Amino acid sequence: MKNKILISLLSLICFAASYYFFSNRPSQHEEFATVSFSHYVHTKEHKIKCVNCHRGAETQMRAGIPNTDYCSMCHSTLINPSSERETVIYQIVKNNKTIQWRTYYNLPDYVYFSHKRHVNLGKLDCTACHGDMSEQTSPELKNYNPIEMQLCFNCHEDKGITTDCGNCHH
Amino acid sequence: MPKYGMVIDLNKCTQCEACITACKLENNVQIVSKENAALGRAMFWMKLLDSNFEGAYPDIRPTKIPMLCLQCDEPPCTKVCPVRATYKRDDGIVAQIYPQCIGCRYCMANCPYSAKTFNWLKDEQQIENEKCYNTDVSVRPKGVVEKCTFCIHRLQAAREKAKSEHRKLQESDYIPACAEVCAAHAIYFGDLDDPHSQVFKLINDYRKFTLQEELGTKPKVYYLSAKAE
Amino acid sequence: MEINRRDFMKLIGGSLAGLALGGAAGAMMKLPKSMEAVLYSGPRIESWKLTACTKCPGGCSLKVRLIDNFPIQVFGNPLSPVNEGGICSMGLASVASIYHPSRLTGPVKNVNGEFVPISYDEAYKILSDELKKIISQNKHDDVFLVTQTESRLRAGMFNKFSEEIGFKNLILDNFRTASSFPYKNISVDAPDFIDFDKCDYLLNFGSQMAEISNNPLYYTRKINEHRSKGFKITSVQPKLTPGIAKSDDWIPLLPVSFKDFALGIAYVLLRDEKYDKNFTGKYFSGFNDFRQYVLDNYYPDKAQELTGVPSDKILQIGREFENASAPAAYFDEAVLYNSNGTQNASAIIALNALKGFRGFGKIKDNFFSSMLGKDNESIENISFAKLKERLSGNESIQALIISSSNFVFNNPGQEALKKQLSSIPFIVSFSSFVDETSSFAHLIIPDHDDFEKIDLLFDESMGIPAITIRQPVVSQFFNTVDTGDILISLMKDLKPGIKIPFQNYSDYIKQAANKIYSNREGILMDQSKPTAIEKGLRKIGWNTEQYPSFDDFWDSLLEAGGWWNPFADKESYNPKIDFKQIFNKGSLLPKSSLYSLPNNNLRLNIFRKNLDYKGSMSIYPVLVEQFGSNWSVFYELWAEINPDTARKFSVNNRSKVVLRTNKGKFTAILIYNPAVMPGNLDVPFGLGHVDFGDNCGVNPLAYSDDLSDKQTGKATFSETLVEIVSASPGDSPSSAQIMTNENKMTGTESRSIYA
Amino acid sequence: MDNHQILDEDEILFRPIYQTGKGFYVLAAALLTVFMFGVVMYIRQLIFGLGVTGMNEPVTWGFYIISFVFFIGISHAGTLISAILRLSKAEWRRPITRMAEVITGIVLLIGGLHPIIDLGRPDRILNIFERGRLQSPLLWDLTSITAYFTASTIYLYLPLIPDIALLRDRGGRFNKLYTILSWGYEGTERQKHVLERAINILMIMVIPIAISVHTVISWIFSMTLQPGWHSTIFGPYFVVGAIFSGIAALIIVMIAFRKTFHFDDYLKKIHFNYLGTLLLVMSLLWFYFTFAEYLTTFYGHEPPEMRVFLYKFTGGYSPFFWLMVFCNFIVPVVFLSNKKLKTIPGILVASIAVVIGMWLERLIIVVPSLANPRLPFPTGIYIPSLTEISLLAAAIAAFILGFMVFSKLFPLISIWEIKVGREESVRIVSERLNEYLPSKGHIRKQIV
Amino acid sequence: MPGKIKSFFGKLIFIQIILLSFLWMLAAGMTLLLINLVHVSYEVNDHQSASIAISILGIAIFWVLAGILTYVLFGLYKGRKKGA
Repeated sequence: MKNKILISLLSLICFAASYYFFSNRPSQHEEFATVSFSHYVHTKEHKIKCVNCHRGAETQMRAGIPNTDYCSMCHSTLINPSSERETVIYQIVKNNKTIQWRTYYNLPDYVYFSHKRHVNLGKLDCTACHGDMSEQTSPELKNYNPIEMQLCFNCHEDKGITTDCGNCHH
Repeated sequence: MPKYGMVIDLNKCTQCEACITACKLENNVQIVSKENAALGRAMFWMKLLDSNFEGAYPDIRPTKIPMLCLQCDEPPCTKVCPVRATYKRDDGIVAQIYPQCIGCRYCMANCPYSAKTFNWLKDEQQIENEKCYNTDVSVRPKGVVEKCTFCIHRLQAAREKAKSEHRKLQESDYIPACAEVCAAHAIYFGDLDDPHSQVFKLINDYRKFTLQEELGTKPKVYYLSAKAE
Repeated sequence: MEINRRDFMKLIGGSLAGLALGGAAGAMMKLPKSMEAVLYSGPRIESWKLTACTKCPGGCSLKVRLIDNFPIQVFGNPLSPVNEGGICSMGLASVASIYHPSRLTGPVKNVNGEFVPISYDEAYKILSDELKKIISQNKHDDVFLVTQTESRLRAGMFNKFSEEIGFKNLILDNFRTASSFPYKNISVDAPDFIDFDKCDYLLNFGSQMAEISNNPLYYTRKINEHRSKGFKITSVQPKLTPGIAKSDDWIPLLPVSFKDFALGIAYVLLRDEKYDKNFTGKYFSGFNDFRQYVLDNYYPDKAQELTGVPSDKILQIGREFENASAPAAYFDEAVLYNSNGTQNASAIIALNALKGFRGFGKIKDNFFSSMLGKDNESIENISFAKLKERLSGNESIQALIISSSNFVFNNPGQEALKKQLSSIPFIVSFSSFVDETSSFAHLIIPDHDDFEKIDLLFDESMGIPAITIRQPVVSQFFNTVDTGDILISLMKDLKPGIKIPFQNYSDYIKQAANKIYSNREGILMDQSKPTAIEKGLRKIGWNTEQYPSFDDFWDSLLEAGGWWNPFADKESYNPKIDFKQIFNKGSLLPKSSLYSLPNNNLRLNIFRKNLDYKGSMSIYPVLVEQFGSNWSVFYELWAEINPDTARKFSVNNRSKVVLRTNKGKFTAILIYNPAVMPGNLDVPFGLGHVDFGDNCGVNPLAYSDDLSDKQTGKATFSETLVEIVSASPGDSPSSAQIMTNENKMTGTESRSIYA
Repeated sequence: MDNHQILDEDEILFRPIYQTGKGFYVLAAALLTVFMFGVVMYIRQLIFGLGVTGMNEPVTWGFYIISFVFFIGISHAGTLISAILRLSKAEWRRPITRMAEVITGIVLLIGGLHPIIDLGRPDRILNIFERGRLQSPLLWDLTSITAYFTASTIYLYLPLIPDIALLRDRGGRFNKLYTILSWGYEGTERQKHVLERAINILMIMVIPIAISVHTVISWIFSMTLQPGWHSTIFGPYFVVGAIFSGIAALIIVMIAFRKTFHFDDYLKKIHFNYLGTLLLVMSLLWFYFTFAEYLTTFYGHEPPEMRVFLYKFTGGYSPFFWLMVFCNFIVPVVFLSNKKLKTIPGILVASIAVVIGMWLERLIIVVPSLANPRLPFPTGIYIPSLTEISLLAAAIAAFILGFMVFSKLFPLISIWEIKVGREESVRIVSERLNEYLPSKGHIRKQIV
Repeated sequence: MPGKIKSFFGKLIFIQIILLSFLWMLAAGMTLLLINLVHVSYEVNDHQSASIAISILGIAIFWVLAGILTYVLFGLYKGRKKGA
């Protein structure tokens, strides 16, 4: 009797544990960025707006991450050869390699989240969910500002927006 | 609040089964392996009700009915769900929340139309289709119940579109995949409460009937059919 | 109960194997790494593109949904007059083929049974050298080309090629030409379309208009329209397919005796003197002989004896036909699926002649033929008959050039065909897959996927010229080459100094489009149907679209997805017909062998489901799964049988039966279907691919006798005899008995649902 | 075992606790392997999903739900029976009650686990606590089964206290455990009184709970619209079936222990006779309910109902159905209504037949209704997989194991009740009789 | 053997209280669960009456059960031989 309960409990626990473990990890397609990207330099020093690079944010479901072709707009020429970061990206642009960006924010696919809806129609500020990335000088190793369902709920309830499950989960 | 419903004109339907394919592809419904299909685990959100026949040979006609979740107004399935994974929305759509479902399959047992399907095994989707998943719909994990939701993700998109164009949601904005692809234009979709909508007119048609009216589930999917004299 | 424990244990193993296989397939599907990355973690930017479907000649206009420039979904274009937003299963599924794991990613060469990848240049060199050799030996007649006609421009390109080089034998493996063949056969040009505006009675001989025809979606709508106007449709068909079920009258009849039925109807017209006298007077030479012949041989009782259709039914149909003001007796290649196919066609043509073809029409000054340069309908159309004949005869065939045709799969007598093919010294195929036919090829230069090609599709069947343009919605994935370009460069190489007015295939298409531009009529498919007023204005010559140059016309054509001319005029169709010519081929003696069935034998009637169009379904898993879904039969062949017949053979519903024909044994799941002709065993065509796709089920054509129409070489679908060797128990009678009073259970017994 | 030289008159009841034969270990090992195999199969199911079972569409419920209903049914053996017997002051109950109650305890645990095994996503079980719906019969079950389990455990524990005290006083192994559990019971008047009172309250309370439990389980089915399930008499029908199978199980257990531990002196023929009669009555009652259930269906002749009906009577499931009738009705009646056959082996045969029959009944209730959907989809097929079968085996093994463990810790027959019975019941009963028998003098008066 | 008990006594009562508290925890837990569920049903207003009815029943049963056991155990505790 005892060991039955024990084992069934144990297996359950293991299962749940592994489930949560994996569900919080980014999927195997993302790897570490080959360039150590600095949000600080881009947003603070060069005054580039978030949506300039994350173009989808206002018009699409996903904000999206620009790829080599987009970087090439600025980095096609090497302005400051001394900066090794810049040389790295310059090399990448020149050889037209694709950058394997590491995405922090992986919503599970059963969550419907449209950036357009929130940024464009809802007039939300990026920092509301993503925190202030502009201070980041090098890529984080984990979600800068972990997003839980509660986060959505708080905002939705405050603003009196529907909290119907079916609207976000399909 | 609208009350979405569907009308299928069986006199027009040529049973070309395009709606079935469209549904499967639109919603990333699993394509099960041969072995599972043989066990009766094929997954169809929309299917043709197996043949009944009418009249005597050679004046016999098959009466096949395209069946999807009838989105009952008195859904039996939602009554029994222990975790609120399935429930009726204010707009009448019976939603199914996959991350919430614990897979007890009680709702399936209580669905008189056997409209629900269950993910029995690990995802065995074919590679060809994996590459062209519909990105708006999640691929259900194993062990959860799933069903037709009137392409609820399309409603979401339509609302977004309407909002960004600063106008109200129009009838033409939101239409499920099956209705969109129907070549015979036999599937009508719209707001049953809106007296101007086409479906409203059609459900007052004398040819109207619903499946198993006697159960009092009040399906929101109506059928039109009459002898063609 | 069909499943036993062993099957069940297989499930577990099978599912594991399935998973493993999935992985393997992933390895085979080698998208470039960058593409993969985008596919899985791209910004998901959505975009829509318009293109056209090449799965059938109808040319539906498609809306393709792309995410990060990967096509993921296909829908119908609501503005297109062809499909008006509708789309068929095949079209919906078609997007998957571009990602198919077993798709060829580049030219391959057959090195003793193994296909080894080679560079395009090498492949091209092999091809051109072979052809050069043949030409130098002056064996033009020993080269056969097989191609499709969904895209008639493509066929036209082949036609041009074969003419320039001097190859005589071009086979068009498609029923569009086959159905016009009988007309050509009696040197009459075929009608363009059924004039649904005039036509008030449609007598349909064996054509699954709404399912398998040269414009299914158009016909689907028109049939509903026609019936809603209160006009009748009578279908003469061996099988009550869902599409046929829409018609008011169904005459179950085997293609073999279509002719007799048609002439039986003709008899009624002639006797009632209700035929179009001035037409017959003007255009029907030898009419009196015909009249005499029919009156002598086809009085209703005789017709009943020949066809098995009760004479009063024949009279009824005859009366309906003769009293209609503009009846149309329609047929397509389906009537050719038997050994006296052309006779059927001729008889039906004659029947139409009696009413002066009033139901039909032709497009006035139709410039499609001019687009093709030379009308490819008038290619001296070689049929499979000739190829088979040549193959079976000891005359040698030097080379076989196959483009998008899998004729080994969709022809009977496959063993023989395969044996003979393997004897041909050089076969080149342009197929994207190693299918039943191309597996015999020595060289495969894969063509683009449909979504990477450019093409122009048009079809007269609507009565108004409509052109949809197939444009590449995605840059080509792999090292594939458009067949058209290959042909052009071949022409240049094989015939030095030849003058070709175009550089490559897209150029060729542009020139065709130029014809539209130059005739300056019609509108683009980016606007809704013109109103009556607009039409009126047009008639006066008021025209909105004025394009400064062809190029911006071309651009707007590309983004509109097509062009059509709602203002085109029709003209009535009065061909000259000669009795001698009609019936000169073959004897007229009716063959009614099929009605004396040897006992414990059944007729193997092979029918085609709308999902499957010439057996190319198997690369689309979703279709393969769906194929038998409404009988709840999955990945397996089923055989429909009339319950009464079944009881005679004492076989139960849903039992697994072993069937035997002269060609061998195969198994199927038996399904009770009261709408099947007694004595028939209806089996679907489409499953049973062995070389590619998910190989499951059985291809019944592999087991049918190799009879075919002597002139078209079209396969016989209904003259094979089959017998049931053994049967598993299947459903217990009680549940079968329950199944019979099912319609009580749908809760709809109160009203009759007569779809 | 040096420290209990004074041999108790009921020494034989203590023996199983102190003496363990070789057979015990062999059996335990065998059962453990079966059990572990089941566990492995379950873990496999967790990995591959419910596809490894034989369930499909439309037969979405299979062995798991069947065993769930079955085991919960068995659980009625205990508490209900012992409560009823206690209530009716049946003196012959004394050696029986304990085993009955133990059955309940163990079987409830096993049965209660089955719905979790049946879940497609056991990892999400917590959703029930977060956003459960009390309107769902499944939650009614959760509540009532927990309640029943608590109640019956207490109801098992309270009468156990005096025995534990005895064990404690004997010393020996587990003494600490006994000391804790005996809760300082020393058999003083006050303690006796308190115990009596608590037991009396409980036995009143347990009966409605027990009945509610199985009614609720029947409602899982009868609340749906499925033909063959949507029936009003399902509640009582299930309860009767439960008690029926319960008694059978009890008899089997009693006979088993009588054989192994030589309790012949305590479990006499008479006990089996009484229980046998009870079983016979229940069998008749069960038949009555079955008859009523199916007659109404047949007479109503509603097509969907009839499809199920015929599927059971003549269709795919007819063999099981008729076997069920044979096991549940014919065998018991034949063996129990006939003096010659109503021997202990005879009763054993009958009980085993009944247990099998009742399992079949659950099968007959669950599967055919699902296999024949209302709409004319083809009839479903259900063939249990190795997983399901091995899990059923594991459940049974667990049941036996549980008993073996218990027999090593506590006496299987309530010793103090026996003692009390020996000392007092004769007097009590005679007093009771005198209460309601007319006195002699009374009669004489009338004559005069 | 009173001596044994005495030696044990300190620990004993402690452990016994713990045992008892388990049951109370169960009762409390059930109560909390049911109340929570009722609360949720109010949130999404979904047949509150039903939930309440059921929860009342459930809660009552568990408290009574806990009560009984407590009564017994303390009864026994009180009823021990005085002399020991």
